[in-house]
Amino acid sequence: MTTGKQLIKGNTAIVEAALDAGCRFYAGYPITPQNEIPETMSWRMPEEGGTFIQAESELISINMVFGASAAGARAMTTSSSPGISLMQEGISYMAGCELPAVLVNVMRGGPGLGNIAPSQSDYFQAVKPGHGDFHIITLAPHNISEMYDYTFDAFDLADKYRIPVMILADGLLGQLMENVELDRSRKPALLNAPKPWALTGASGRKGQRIVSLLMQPGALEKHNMDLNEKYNLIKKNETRHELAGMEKNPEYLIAAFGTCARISKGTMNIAADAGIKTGLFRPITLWPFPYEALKEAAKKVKKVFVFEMNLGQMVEDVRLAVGDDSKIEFYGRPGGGVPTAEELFEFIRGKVK
Amino acid sequence: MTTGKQLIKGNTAIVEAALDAGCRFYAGYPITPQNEIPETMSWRMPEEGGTFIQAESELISINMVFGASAAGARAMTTSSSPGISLMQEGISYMAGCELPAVLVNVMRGGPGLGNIAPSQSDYFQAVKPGHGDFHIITLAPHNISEMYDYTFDAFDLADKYRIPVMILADGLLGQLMENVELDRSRKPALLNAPKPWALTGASGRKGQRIVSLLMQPGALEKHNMDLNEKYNLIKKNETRHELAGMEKNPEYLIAAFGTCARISKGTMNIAADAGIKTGLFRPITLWPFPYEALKEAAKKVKKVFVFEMNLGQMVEDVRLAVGDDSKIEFYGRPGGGVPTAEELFEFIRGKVK
Amino acid sequence: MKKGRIRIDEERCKGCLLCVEECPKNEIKKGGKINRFGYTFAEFCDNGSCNACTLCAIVCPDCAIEVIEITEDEKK
Amino acid sequence: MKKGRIRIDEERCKGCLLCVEECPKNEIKKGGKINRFGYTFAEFCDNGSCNACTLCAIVCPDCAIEVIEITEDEKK
Amino acid sequence: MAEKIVYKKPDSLTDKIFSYCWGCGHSTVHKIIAELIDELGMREKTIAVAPVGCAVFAYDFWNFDTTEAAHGRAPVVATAIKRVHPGHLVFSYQGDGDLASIGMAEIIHTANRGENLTIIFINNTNYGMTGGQMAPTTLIGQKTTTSPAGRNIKQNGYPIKMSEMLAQFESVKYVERVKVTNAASVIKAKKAIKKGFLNQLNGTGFSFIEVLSACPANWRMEPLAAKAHIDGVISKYYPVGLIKDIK
Amino acid sequence: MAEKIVYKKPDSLTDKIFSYCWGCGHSTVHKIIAELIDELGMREKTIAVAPVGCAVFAYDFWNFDTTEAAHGRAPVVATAIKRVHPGHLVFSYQGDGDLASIGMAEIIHTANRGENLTIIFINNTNYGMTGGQMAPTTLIGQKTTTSPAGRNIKQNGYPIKMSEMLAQFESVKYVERVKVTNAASVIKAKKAIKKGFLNQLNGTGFSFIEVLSACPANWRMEPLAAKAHIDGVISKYYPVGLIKDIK
Amino acid sequence: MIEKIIIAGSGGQGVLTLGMYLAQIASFEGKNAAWLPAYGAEKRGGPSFCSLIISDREIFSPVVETPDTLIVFDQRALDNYAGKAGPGTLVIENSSLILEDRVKGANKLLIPAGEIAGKLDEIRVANIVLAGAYAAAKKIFNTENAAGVMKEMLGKKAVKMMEKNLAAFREGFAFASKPAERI
Amino acid sequence: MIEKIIIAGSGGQGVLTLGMYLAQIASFEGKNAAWLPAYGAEKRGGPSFCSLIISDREIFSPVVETPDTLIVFDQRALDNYAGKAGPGTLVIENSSLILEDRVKGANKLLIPAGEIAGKLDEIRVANIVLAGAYAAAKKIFNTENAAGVMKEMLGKKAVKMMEKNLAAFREGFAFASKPAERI
Ligand SMILES: Cc1ncc(C[n+]2csc(CCOP(=O)(O)OP(=O)(O)O)c2C)c(N)n1
Ligand SMILES: Cc1ncc(C[n+]2csc(CCOP(=O)(O)OP(=O)(O)O)c2C)c(N)n1
Ligand code: SF4
Ligand code: SF4
Ligand code: SF4
Ligand code: SF4
Repeated sequence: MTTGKQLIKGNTAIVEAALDAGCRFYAGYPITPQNEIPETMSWRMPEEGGTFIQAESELISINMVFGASAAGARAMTTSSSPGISLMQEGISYMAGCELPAVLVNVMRGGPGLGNIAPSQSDYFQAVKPGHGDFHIITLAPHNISEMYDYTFDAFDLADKYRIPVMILADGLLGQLMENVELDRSRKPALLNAPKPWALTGASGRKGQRIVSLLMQPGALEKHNMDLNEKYNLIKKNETRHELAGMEKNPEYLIAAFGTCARISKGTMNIAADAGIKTGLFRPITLWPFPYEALKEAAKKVKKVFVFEMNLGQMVEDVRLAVGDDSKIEFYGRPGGGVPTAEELFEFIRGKVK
Repeated sequence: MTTGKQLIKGNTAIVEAALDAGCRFYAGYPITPQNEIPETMSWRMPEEGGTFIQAESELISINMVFGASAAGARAMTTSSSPGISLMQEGISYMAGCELPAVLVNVMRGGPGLGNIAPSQSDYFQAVKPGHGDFHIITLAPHNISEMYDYTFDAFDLADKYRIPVMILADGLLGQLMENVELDRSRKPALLNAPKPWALTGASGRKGQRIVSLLMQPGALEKHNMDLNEKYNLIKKNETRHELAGMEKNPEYLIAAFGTCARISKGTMNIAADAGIKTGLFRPITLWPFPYEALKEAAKKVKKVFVFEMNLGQMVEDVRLAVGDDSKIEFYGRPGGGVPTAEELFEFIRGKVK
Repeated sequence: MKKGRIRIDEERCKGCLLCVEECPKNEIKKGGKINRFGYTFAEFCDNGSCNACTLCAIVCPDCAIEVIEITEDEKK
Repeated sequence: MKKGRIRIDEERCKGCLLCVEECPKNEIKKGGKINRFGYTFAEFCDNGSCNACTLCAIVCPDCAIEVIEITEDEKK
Repeated sequence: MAEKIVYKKPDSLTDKIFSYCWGCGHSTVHKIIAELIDELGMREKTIAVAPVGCAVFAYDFWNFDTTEAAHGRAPVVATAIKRVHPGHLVFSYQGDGDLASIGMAEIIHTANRGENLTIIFINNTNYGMTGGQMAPTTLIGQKTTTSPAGRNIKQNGYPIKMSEMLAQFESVKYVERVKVTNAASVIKAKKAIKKGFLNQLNGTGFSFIEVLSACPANWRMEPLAAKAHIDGVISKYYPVGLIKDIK
Repeated sequence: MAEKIVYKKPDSLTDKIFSYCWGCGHSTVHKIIAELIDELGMREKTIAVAPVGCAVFAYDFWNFDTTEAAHGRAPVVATAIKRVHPGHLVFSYQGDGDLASIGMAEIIHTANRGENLTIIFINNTNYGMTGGQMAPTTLIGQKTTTSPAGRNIKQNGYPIKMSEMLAQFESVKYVERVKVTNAASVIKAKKAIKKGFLNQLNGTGFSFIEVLSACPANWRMEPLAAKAHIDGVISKYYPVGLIKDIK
Repeated sequence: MIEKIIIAGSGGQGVLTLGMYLAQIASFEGKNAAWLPAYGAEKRGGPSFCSLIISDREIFSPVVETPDTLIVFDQRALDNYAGKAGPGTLVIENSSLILEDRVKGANKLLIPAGEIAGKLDEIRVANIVLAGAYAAAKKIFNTENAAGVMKEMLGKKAVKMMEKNLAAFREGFAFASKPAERI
Repeated sequence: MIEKIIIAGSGGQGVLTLGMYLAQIASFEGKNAAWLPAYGAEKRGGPSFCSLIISDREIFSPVVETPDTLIVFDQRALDNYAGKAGPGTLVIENSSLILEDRVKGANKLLIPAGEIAGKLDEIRVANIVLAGAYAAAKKIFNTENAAGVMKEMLGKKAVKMMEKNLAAFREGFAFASKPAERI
């Protein structure tokens, strides 16, 4: 081949990233549009000497991941929207028990059974999951390289903070094949870092426990406070975003994540051709949301256009960041509708003239 | 008895309200602190000629409620935090299928198993449930009369808009007994309103269906748009709040819901004694959140104090309403901590001097 | 002996050939034409031996076969 | 015949009396005192018939009984 | 000479062409259910619960009331409907992924409670709709998209025999396994489902009919080969016939 | 004269006093498990999975590694742990609400996969922790806080016999039902659990031990009455003894 | 007026019932009452606890931090809750089950409620003995009402139980009315 | 350059493989490629569809609304996608399975790919016949590369299948190179 590029599907990229990151436990249940992940895992994981289990439900998937993580393994599960809803209790338990793991949601249209088209309508559930005061880190890739890179990084992040990390993708990113050059030479930084909290047998020590139940008066409150400190640390250290086109002092900013962000990049070109300068703010971590960076960027523009494949979810975080609703214009396509770059441009043009 | 007042427990008030509202199907699974609900239902429901089923899990509860509602019955289930997480898929299906029902969350401390103390840490999950673009109406009572009244009203609201309605209570409101005078003479307005969409057998007509799966291109997007119109109508018609103490032109506003709101009323008295005038903004519907009313109220004060029994959830909606973060001061107790009126007052005093 | 014939709905037939295998009289065969879904639908041979036994219709998954019984007005 | 005695942990004992029912020698009885959890704990009678059979300890749910076997140094 | 139509599409089917693959067992079972509803005169008093699986589209084809249920939860949805409308004919129709995998708890508790329901269980030994993944019913050695080397006892255990398992419950009144590979077996299958419906109508209680059903698409077989596979292989592991019948 | 301690608290127990009610079967079973872990010399290579139920506090008492599991999910948590540490002794310990109600799918699929695990199932015919509600194991006619008129077959079905049901699965190697009402039965129970542990250590596979266990608090009985209730009533419906044993 | 009460003991002693009984009397007398139990994980023998606020104004915060009255049924309850007693708190102790008194200060009423109930041949009415003692000590109720409410609460059981309960109340009341007994 | 392609047919015809094949050639030639399948609910016999964008710039939106080239395998595909063809769209139809042509306008290539493949005794290579036709019509690839990529993609199957595939490609290419065949 003349280029080092390889044609790879988003779902496959996630599998390879997990294996490269040292994930050796995968449990998952079929659901469109992410079936290639369990299907590929079913033979790739044994090749790498790890455990693949086709769980009999998403409840079983997430609770197996709980167990594998408690035992010290790097573990992952993947699903799509309805399946992720079924994992909410398990995710809350993992957060309470401070167990690292990587969860992937290849979103489809909802609510209910909905359809299997790409969608971003689980933003809310991703950034505000489960019951109780907790957070998980959520990363939103917008191309196939990032499906690989973010999944790879997610395992280190999870171990570093003992926290579940979610990759929030969608049917388009899962099914899309792009020819990309993956850097597969990286080594996961924390793969061999000790996990003194993990259950490996009480060798030379007292028995230890993984628990989220804290019944002593004040104990749970303290635990929540400790978790909150960790969350603040993550906010400080790990908040990530991409800011594009600001060098041209644009009058307008587009805020979008994932698939909508990549389409918006096309929109920027169209707008530039039409003489409208736009910048793009793309949150990479949806939690922690890059409020500060967006606030700064928004100060420099007249308007912030928020584009989502839903009826307005991230826009709430954008509003919290920007603080001035009159600056914000939202356009969203729910239920599996994927906007075109042209369509988004038309929306912008309608609002700026 | 000299007063018409009766000593009644919050959980029991919910049962009686449901029965008075014509609820004739209840399925529920035990979980503290709401066990009195299924326990009382187990004999009260048969007395009223309805169906009580002790579901074998919360998944079964919610899906039984789905079925009963699809069949045209007024149906309810109740649980506490972890159990509500398990219902997220089912709630999303009900929203997608536009099925009315009443769901009760008697919140406890989280995440995970947490503890069984009162908490408000499921605000996020209540107002942003499940996968997909949808909403449910959420009502937050703050005393035992309201445990009755809001539950009673919830059934009509649910039928009126074909939407699940959640009562968001907590362990304190569930376990508390107060002597209250319940107005049990009310008749549920829509109990006998026809439900032409319900499955009752295709008598004299074609078969009809209850579905959330819409695979035809554009069909789900249209469905989402239709749902959104309904949501806008609900926002317009049903947004409810209580505003107290504004007649004295207070300098400060407290924003709190449920248990925290009732405690805040004590704080208002203490503050008044100390010469600090405060008002109280209490959202009754958490979704739809009374943004406009809060915005107006906030304009009249120097600061808005947000009190929650969590680490800051409703405060995001308060910030969206108020639009000026410098005005907002948040104090929260997570993990089952219940603040005292004095404690909240100390916080206020610390911020205003 | 009864006489009969069948009508195969060309749109519904998916050409699975279960009816062909079922028919005791070999009265059905794989056809030569495709329908708008791309299926090569089955054809009734009409060799006169069909006795309206309905076995083909019973086995047809797609409800593509209607069976008609033909009765002579006067018995001989 | 073996000789023995038992030690009942007054804090652990909840007074369920399973040991009393179990002891073949009637060497355990319901006590008269309560512990700090409010339980009326069991008492060893010490009538000299205990043979360290351990049945009481085996049945005790709360691990409140320790059984001690007493061996005479020289056998007679 | 007079012509009489002796076999035609039943009224309880809509005109919509089945969206299932050629030779798919779902089509056959949909058809016989519709015929039975016609024959029993119950079209106006039937409420069906569709699964998540290929048959999620059942409501496109049946001309009686039908609801969706979340994946695996059809039996409890049906339970609630039946308790609300005890005089109606209520049944759930579920695939093996839906019923035997994610829906295991629901079917067992429903059976154990002895709900007066009829359950139609379509066993095609894989997950049809999502592309042929392994199911709890997948045969030993069977290659699927998630068992590319064949189902392996050590990793995945033995194929679950739902009928035999449910028949153990005292509250379960009738269990039969049938297939729909030729006209004779279709007639038997129809008889079994009819019995399941009648049991419900006369209050006998919980009935369970398992249908061995072809999935030519995911088995990567032509329909006739798929039929032969059921007759020759699948029904060896899952023998057809009456398993339990209590009055 | 020499004194020798012939029975004492095992090392695998912490010093914490059991928080269970007087005469509660959990205490007894916790104790014999700890004794066995001592006897097998496995304290440093054991990982236990506690349920949600009264025994959620097991980790306060066992001095070996223990994790919580969400209500009913202990068997799949244990499965993952065992797959990650195949050389360790891994068991789940679950009540009847946990295992037979909300956790039905998990126990069945784990059993059917034939995971090399030991499951200890504490059957006290009700939900202890939440205040004595009806469980799938509640006896016919038994009054509980959610069956105030007694469990009724028509509404709730028959009490589920988990042991008999699981023994049907080919991958299940050993099933025994025991009780812990007197010293003799405690000794038998201990032997059964030991066999379950040894089966795992020598790779035989899935073992399931059901323990009939007293819940004096919710039965509203004194411990001696509760013991008699097991011997006289409960073990009539749930007979103790070996149910399945395959090498 | 506002009266905040904490009642603590163990399961089976009638701790919650005592709280509810006092709440019912208050309600009958036209006051507001807010009763809140602790619902622990342990059952019989485990700790049992409730709090009660009686007031003629609206009760906002139903949680009692510093009680006006603390009623303890046994040693463990005393161990756990003695710390809640402030300088103004009246502590009523069921001395029958107290091994070691921990409360310093003057405002204390020790009453052998268990023994008194035992003498009535009904150990279960010890809680009502304490109710009587409370009524005498705090004088916020009309004792006539206490009897009426008791009958109402007993419902069908009144036929069998009313007499013993009434006697228990009276004994408690009488005991607490003797000034000498208060330390 | 940017080239947007829609390929439609039915399951089993090699629709997705054709798209991937063209994407691989583009990638080999240093271009960017974005391939996207439709993943419907129906399997064999059901509709099959993919889109492909080839560009020497970054591809932002992988969804093709108006294709530069539309390749249809059968009548149903034509029925469903004819509407997507704009005035500038080249429509390549497998005339072997077309009953009724619906496309108006000049830019159209009808090729009996099924029959050509049939003559090669391997009906499964009809998709490669269409690939050849596409290559000839659009001339964005070097045909040498097409052969190299084909070998790579076939992998172990190349031994058995390379020849037939190559022949199919050539036949398609040759057919489409004859100007007369284009309508
Ligand atoms: C909660 C959830 N998990 C997974 C899916 C994806 N899904 C749809 S159908 C199906 C399996 C269907 O298989 P089966 O029940 O055997 O029916 P068949 O399609 O073979 O008739 C799955 C896993 C889903 N829709 N919801
Ligand atoms: C998802 C969820 N549902 C319900 C509960 C409440 N809950 C805690 S323990 C329990 C039942 C315990 O009963 P069992 O398993 O029989 O154990 P026991 O307490 O009798 O030992 C329940 C329902 C919970 N914690 N989580
Ligand atoms: S059985 Fe039906 S679908 Fe199959 S070939 Fe015959 S007519 Fe066509
Ligand atoms: S060891 Fe045996 S004899 Fe001694 S007290 Fe215990 S049961 Fe009785
Ligand atoms: S995939 Fe299988 S089960 Fe689904 S319609 Fe096709 S043949 Fe039938
Ligand atoms: S409630 Fe029952 S199971 Fe729980 S500790 Fe008490 S006796 Fe044991």
